Amino acid sequence: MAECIECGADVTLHDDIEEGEIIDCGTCGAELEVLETAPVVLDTAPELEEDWGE
Amino acid sequence: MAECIECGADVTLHDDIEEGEIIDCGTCGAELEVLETAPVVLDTAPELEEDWGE
Amino acid sequence: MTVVVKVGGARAVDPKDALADVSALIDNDEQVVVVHGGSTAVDDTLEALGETPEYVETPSGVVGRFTDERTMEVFSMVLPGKLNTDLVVGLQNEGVDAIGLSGIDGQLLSGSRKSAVRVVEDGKKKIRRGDHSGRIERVNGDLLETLLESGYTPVVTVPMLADDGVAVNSDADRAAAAVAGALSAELVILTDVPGVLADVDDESSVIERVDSSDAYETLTAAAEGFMTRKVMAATEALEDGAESATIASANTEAPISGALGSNGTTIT
Amino acid sequence: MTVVVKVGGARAVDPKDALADVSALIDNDEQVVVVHGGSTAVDDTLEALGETPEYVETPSGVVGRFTDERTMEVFSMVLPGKLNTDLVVGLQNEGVDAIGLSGIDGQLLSGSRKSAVRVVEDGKKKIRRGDHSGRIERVNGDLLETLLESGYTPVVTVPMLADDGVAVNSDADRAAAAVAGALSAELVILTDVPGVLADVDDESSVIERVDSSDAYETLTAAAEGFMTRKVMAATEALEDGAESATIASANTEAPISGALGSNGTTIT
Ligand SMILES: [Zn+2]
Ligand SMILES: [Zn+2]
Repeated sequence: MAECIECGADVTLHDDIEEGEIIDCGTCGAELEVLETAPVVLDTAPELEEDWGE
Repeated sequence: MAECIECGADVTLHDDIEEGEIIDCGTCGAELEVLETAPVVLDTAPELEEDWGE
Repeated sequence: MTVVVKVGGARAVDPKDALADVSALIDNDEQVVVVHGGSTAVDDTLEALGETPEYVETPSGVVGRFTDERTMEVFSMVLPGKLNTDLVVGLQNEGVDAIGLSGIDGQLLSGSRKSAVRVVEDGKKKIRRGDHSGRIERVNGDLLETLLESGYTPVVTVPMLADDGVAVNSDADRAAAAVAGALSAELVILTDVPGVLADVDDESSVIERVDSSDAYETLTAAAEGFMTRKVMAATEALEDGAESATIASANTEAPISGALGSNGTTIT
Repeated sequence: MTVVVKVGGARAVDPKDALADVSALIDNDEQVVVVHGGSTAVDDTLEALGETPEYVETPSGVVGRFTDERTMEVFSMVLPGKLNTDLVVGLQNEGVDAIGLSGIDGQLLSGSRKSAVRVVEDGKKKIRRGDHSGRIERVNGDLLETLLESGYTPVVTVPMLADDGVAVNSDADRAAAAVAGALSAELVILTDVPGVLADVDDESSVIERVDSSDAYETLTAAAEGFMTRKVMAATEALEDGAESATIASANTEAPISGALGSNGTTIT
């Protein structure tokens, strides 16, 4: 369990959560990036433009 | 056995002669390079300046 | 007129005819800038060093290279190192006074860093950080013009210099497009097919001229796979100020002259 | 005045202070050309690729590298590739608009090929062919002057272009000497000792000024080991037209300014 930093709701985490993974908040729909796993630290996932030629 | 290409004398070769090896002619003193080993082909060994900074 | 020619990259493309053609163009008083990539050569060297090239998939399904610090180092070894040296020696032997440059040199190619990328791994969305990748936003055209006016032929490759002061990877077709735009040049992108094909199974179905918005729509509809990227690079070149952009085969006798003539797909 | 500074090579030498000092000199309206080697970095990469660097002994007992085609390829990867990129990025981050060049680019460093070398192996005299080595006989000073006048700082390394049109290895100290001669510059060779020592065990015994033939004899008698080569490179620079040649430590705060001041061994 962790707290959504956007709306404060509890966010359910699966067991094998990984650094860098993006979790959707079930309450407000925000995309949250897992910055650390032990303990879990979440931050709003950055919007990253997808470019065609990299 | 091979023939000195400088003076025509016979040159004695040891058994494990190698390509690139330099043989001195016992008769005229010429330096002979072994170009091939089977059969042996000799040529005058090039003078090569030795440089300090290579 | 200045010609910017993008060579190489794919294993199927031999630059020898292109280099002789650069020499012929220069004898004809054209100014030429050569741009090259070499992603497969980077992978070969990574493997020779016992490392595995890493490719990631983006949320929209595009597969691209993830360039960590070590991969970036190998990029520098292979592109400004081995391939620039090979191409410059090849051109010197054709009588062309070539000079190899990367995007770092004189800040030739610079722009924003993209260090984080969204990927999909095992069905999970993730953020991967530490990518050495960037978007070319500025070209030092003065440097290229100084060299061209002094009689030199620049041979340009990535990396580019990112705004955070780090050498990063960028697409070589787009680098060629940015250079062609900055020099208001004619861009020729050489590849291993004769142009953009109306029917991908018929090599004689090359779309020759694209000079209207209708023709451009036909073109983008026909381009598939890697050709989509070449068409997008050509489009960027024109948007940036290039005179024309041609996608043509490297595997003909005078591939650049041919592309400036009637060969390949020319967009204006 | 133009300053040609030879950096790096040895693992004990960190170029960071030298790069900051290049920036300070340029702010002070000096023109600077950086020349670098990197033989140990080449050996590291050869080993990472699973290959063994080859050294041969000449009849007079000098040990030198034998540079076969593959080793030459690794030279290009490491020197114009990795090390030029690292140094140019480092200088760009110090505010210096650097451009990396090898001796191939614009035929910057050219001269005769030496493909055959006499060696001694297991007591046998042999001729080894296929060495990729050469002697710098010409420097394209116009190219360096064009870049310097346009505000760029050239970063130069080997290979050189041999007269048979092949990229070959050459000693980096001598490359720096040839460049300094061509530009009538002040040459600074940075190394990991404070200069030529009168007593090799006493770091305070630096021979400071060499401006007479007597002093030069004292100098050559005192120089031992790798320092002999540095003194010979310095001598070549002066014979080729350099204003002065200084051998000094890289491991001080402003190593180039210090060498142009009173640090190190200065030969005129
Ligand atoms: Zn929420
Ligand atoms: Zn004889």
